[in-house]
Amino acid sequence: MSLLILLGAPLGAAGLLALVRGAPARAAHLTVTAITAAAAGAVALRVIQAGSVTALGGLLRADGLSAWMIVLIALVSGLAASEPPPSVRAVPARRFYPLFHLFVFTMLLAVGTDDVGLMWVAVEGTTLASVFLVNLERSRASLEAAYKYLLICSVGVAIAFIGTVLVYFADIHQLGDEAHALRWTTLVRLAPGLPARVVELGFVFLLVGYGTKAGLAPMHTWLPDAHSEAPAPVSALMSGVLLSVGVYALLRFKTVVDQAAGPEFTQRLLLALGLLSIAIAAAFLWASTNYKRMLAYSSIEHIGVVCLGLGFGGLVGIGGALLHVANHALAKSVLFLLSGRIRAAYGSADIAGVTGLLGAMPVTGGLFLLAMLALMGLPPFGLFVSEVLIFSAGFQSGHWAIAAASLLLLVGAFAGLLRSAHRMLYGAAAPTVVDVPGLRSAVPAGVALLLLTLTGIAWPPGLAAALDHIARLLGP
Amino acid sequence: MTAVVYTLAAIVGLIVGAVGVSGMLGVGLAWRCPALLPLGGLSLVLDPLAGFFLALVGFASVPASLDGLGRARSERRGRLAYLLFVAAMALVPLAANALTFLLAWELMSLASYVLVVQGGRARESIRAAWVYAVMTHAGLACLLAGMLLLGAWTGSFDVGAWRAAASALAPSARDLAWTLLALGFAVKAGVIPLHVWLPLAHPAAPSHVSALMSGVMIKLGVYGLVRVSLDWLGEGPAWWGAAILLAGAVSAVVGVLSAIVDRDLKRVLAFSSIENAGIILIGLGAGVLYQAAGLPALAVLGVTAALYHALNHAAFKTLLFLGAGAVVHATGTRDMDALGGLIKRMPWTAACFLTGAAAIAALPPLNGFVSEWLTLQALLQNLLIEQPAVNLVFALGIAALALTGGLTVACFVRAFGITFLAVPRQEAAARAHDPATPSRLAMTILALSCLALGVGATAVVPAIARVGSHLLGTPTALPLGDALTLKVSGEFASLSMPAVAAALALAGLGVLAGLAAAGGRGRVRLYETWSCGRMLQTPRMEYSATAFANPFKRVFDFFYRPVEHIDIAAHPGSRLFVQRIEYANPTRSLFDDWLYRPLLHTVHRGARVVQRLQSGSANLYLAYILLALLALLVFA
Amino acid sequence: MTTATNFLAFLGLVSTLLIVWRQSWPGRRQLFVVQSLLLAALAATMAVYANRHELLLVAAVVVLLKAVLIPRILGRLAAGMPARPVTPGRSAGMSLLVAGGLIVAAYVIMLPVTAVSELPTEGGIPLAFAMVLIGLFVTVTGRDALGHVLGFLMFENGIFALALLATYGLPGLVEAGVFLDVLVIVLLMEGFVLQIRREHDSIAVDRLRELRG
Amino acid sequence: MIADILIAVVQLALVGLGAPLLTGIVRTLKARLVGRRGPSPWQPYADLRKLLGKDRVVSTTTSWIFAVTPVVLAATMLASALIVPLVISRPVLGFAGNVIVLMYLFLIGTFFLALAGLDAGSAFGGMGGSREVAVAALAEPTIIVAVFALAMRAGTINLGGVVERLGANPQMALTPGHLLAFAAFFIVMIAETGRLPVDNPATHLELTMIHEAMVLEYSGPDLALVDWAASMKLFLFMALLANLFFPWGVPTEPGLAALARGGIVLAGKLLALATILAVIETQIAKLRLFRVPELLAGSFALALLSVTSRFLLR
Repeated sequence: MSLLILLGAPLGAAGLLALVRGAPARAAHLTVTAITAAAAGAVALRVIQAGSVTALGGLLRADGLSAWMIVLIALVSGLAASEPPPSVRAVPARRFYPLFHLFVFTMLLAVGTDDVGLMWVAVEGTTLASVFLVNLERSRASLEAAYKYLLICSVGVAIAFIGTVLVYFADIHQLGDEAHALRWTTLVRLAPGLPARVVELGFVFLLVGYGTKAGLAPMHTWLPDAHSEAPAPVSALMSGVLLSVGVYALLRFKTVVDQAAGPEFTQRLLLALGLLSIAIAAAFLWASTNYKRMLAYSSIEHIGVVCLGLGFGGLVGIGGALLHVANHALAKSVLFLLSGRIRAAYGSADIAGVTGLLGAMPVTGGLFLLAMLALMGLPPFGLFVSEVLIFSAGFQSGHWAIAAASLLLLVGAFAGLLRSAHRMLYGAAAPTVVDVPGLRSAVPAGVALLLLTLTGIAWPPGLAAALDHIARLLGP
Repeated sequence: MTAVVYTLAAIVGLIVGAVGVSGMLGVGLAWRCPALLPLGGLSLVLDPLAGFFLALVGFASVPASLDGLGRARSERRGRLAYLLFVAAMALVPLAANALTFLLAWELMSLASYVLVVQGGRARESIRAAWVYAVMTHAGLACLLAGMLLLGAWTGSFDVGAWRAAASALAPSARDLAWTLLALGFAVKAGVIPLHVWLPLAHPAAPSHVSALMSGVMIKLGVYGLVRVSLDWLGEGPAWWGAAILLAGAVSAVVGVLSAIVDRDLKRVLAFSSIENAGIILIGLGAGVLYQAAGLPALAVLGVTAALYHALNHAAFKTLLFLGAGAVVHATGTRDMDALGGLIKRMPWTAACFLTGAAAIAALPPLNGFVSEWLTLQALLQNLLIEQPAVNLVFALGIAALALTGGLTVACFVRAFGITFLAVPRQEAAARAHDPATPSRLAMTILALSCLALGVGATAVVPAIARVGSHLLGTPTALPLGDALTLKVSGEFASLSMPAVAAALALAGLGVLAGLAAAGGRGRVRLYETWSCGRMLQTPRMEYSATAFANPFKRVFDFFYRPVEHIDIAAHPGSRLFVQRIEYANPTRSLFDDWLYRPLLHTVHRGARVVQRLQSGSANLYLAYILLALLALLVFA
Repeated sequence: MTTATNFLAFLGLVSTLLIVWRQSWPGRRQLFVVQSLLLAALAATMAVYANRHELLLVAAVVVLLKAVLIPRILGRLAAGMPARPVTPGRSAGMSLLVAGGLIVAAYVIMLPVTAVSELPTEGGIPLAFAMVLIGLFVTVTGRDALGHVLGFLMFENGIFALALLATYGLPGLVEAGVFLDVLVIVLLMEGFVLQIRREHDSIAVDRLRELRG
Repeated sequence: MIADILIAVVQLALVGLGAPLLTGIVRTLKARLVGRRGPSPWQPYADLRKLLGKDRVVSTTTSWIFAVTPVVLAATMLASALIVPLVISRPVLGFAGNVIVLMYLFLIGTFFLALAGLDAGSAFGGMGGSREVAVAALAEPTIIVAVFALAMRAGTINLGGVVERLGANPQMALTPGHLLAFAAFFIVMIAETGRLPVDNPATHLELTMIHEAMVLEYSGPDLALVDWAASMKLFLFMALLANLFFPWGVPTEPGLAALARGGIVLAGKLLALATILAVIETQIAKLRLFRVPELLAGSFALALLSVTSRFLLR
């Protein structure tokens, strides 16, 4: 039931909000976001109690991993909704609200279904729902970004479809025909008997396909454009959770492939792409010119780190990767929201166009600094701990060279990020720049940072057990 | 508010110091909380070595906080970061597993980074903060790799488990772990050539923070080196000790050579911190070498000398930074060539700074001398190891230590003399005044402790030696003479600071009395400086800091590689009439030119090449996907 | 059945190669319609032989969507465009060579699938996959937004053929999602192409290279 | 106890009163060697007496550093006099320190003198201070390495211990390593006490002087103290050289006869060293300032050779 509400609320809202406009729309927007968040909480509670929740005859199913993602999506969408919608000349909020909720719906559907075919449809749906949001400004740049986003992600996700088809092929080949052949639960049950080579082949397609969505290099090329041109709340959602939805999809299949063909195969691929992503992102972060693009590249870097965690494997590696997904979602969404404010105040997304942030916008600048520190993996924020976990898994599993190389690259990325942050934060600002008034605007970001601090120095009770549980779900 | 924070910091310092001293005396504490974090959670253990470094933190942070209190009214930025800094430094020695250690370590770095960044918000302090943060992060990466490797090999992230399992590890594994960890700690300790951040970051921070960074934080790098070389990884091979000793020797000499030519007062102090870290490492290296050679008594001596010098350096470097802070605060400049004559305007600061300078120059009967003497005693007995290669390493250490000692005297004659003596070179220096009472109190405490640590060495050194004995697991305490005399290795060498101090005092009184008796206290005529009959003395005629350093630039020009810029503007009418001459003789950093700049250049070029990937062409992007697909299909 | 499906798949591949070869836009669009019809025929054939009647519905949808609706949208998009590239185009020889290479690659890559498969349709699987790769290749080399769209549609057709041959079609819900997907993508593309033409007076993709680095 | 006080008094008197004589003797010898009659060896006493009777002229620029420096200088030398084995191997404060302490006591003097040079604010003072500390710094490695060489042979670096150990085996003093260390130390002594070829105590040529440039502003009793301290430094250095490297005939037990014997032996050795010094000073011209480091580097090489010869030829 809670699962149905969870999916129904945003879907219904998308329809409803297409009709309503003005102040009621904003109220409805916030209400629906709150309902979604509450439903997410309820789902998570049920999952903790019962292990999994199902609806619609098993078509919708949430287990620990789904619940983790659902809570994350709800959190980040709450954060994004707390930010006032972008007021752009050509596009009224009328377009923004429904698409926003449609976008959230598709992401929730992707992580809340048991059917990998439906999951594919939902992932494709996230592209379609968000591509318009990217082009909300209807400027030349946002048009170009949206075009590339649509083209590249469609191609990529279509490749993932080939992978799905191949897995399905292996599945029905094994099983004969069955109604639930594309159900993940069925796949996992049958996995040990699937033909290894076919499943491996399928995984390559899935990796390239969903990797495109997750922003793994070299399929990441749409990401900096789309993330930087989208309005801040959308960027927050895209960078914060959309990428993780791609990773989620990969994870589901990884479990199947691991059981069919042994874990080395997927681990090798994930490590290769993870390392490549970190390397490429580090090179771009070394000398960024646009801060939203910088944040986007940093997302690539962190998704790379997550992939490393999955590739290193083991309970620690997978648990660390999951935690990293969550930590990154919080830090990155806060940063994108703040960058929206900065862009509004300075009128420029160029790093060179922003100086003296800390002096001119003390609240925004201070939060930006803290969130950047969190993003760079400094304590007391959670990314530090999750990175330590991931690398610990790396050394544990004997992948020294990869762990060492990525550590080195992370130092390079750190240097670049910090230099850019310094350029923005210090110096003298134009007198026209003023901060968003009131401390209330700092509350959502403050809460997110507080959560990050919790995962960084004092884990809430149950977190360790939850991560362990999810990692066991996925592990062999 | 600000005052409250600094008072709180001082109280924290007192508590930390008390806990530390009780730890040195053998009180052991352990606190674990595995529920808080993964990989074993938080784990704190107090043992004598941790106690010593805690005491060090407490000892330096009390006066530094007092100084902060003295400036609470004018300087409010960064007070919370300061509190965090002190607290994190106190956590580092206590941390007993990898994650706790890394957390505390990185919090300490983060807090100090924030303090550096807020020090001036000027361009240079931002740049300094960047270099600092990046170097620290690189160091952290090394530490992380080393600790996680150890964790992987021993199956635990607890240092106790490392200790137990270390001897069973393969030698190459231990060497790798040691190298990584030592590199990470060496960054913090400011070991050449990983020191580049130090002369940038220390001056940029507010002075009470620089005092703690130089006085305590780099010691925590030393702490890590002690742990990793003698404790966590068990007994190491000789090359660890040799590496530490040589690194220390190079750091000491290069540090002081850099200090001696710099015009920025705080940079001079920062470079001198590198030098002193080097001296500490020379002692530590000797200890490790002796331990490897199976001479535990001498090993304890080396470690004791190192720890004692760490303590002493904390005393005088904190003092000097506070003094420099008072100068900078009063004059608004750190350039020594703009200062001068402060001794008459800031008598209190001058007296305290002079004490610190004399102590760091190792003049008896102050503390710096005793620890350098102790270090030398540890080095001089190396013939007991019968390996010419090791002896040669020791000989180099001895020579480096001696050269350093001499150059330090020169360096601090220059620092004190140019800054405080003669007449002000610029207007700002002429209007200077002593700082507020809390700051004066802080400096006085430190100056007195420099004296007390020197004259009272016979009380302090045995206590530190007990820490060393406990660390190395030697059963009996090292015999170190009686309350009056420090005796090293039986009859090898002895030193009685009280006697020397008394003799000096009595001799001084005797000379005065003799003068009075000889009726020599004749009339005093005040007049302007004679200077071989030169007329009209102006500040422009004073010897400048640059000039003072000139002999060293000449002698060590292979190191400094100075360049000369002369800019003469002649009168338009005749070139014989010179209107203005500008002369600069800057030195060039070997490490910037040959290590860091090429490195940055390479990284930059590499990044440029990679950045061409994002060319904007959608077709190309699609091609990447196609190629990635084909490549993965072929290779997988 | 094997003969029929293999033959149809082969024809599909031939149509793909012809699209690669042709330069004129209306011709390529016609070829795309032919290809879509071939796929519909394939689905129908399989529906008959394998006794899978829901595939008839699928065939009907394909005809409606890909042979009628989408070509019409493509026609709207190309309105006002010259039928052939204004500048003399690259020779298609190179492209055809690459396409040939991709066919070989497709056979190699699909080896594990054909190895375990006992389906009567297995002979067509590599051909369908070659259609996929060549479609992707056409997308990669597309010189304007239309080229991208067409390439993507060919690619999509290839995947459809592959799914059909390897698994006799996916469950209805997924299949419906896929069709909806293609339609929405094409519609969105239409919106973008119109907007691009407004902004840039051209739909050549080299205009869309402002975001870089 | 009484013996200790007696020894202390004898040593203090020997250094305090004998130092000017030694300086005078070196001067006289030098004069004789170049064929002049020269002043009487007692001339330094007359100079000191004259200076003590004069007024001080003190620059208004200076601070208390300038005022205390002469006292500090004299005090460090007197304190050193209680440590150096002159007429007996273990003087009163022999336990309190060793060569290293002595060297650093001398450095106190250098430190303050250089500061005093800067204090007056004249270019010469700074120049002298700068050069003096440079020479002192470069001499330091030689000293310590030479001490190391000694310690290797004697097994201790306590002065008394070295003297007794080497005194017991007189032939040890003639091994090549030992002589090398002696040569190194001798060069250091020349540099530290400001003798030719490093510095010329007899001139005030502005651009080359080192020690004299620092004390340029001193006058009257202050100058007397500074000069006295300088001669004490020379005395102590030479006595140290004599008794440390050639500890023949240095008594180990106190007693009037022993002290007298020690005094006579010391006088003989000092005379010999003074002659060597005088010969050197008349034979060698002053080095260019920036070639002094080469000389010191040479002495360092000698000291290092002395050390390595030991553990390589073990």
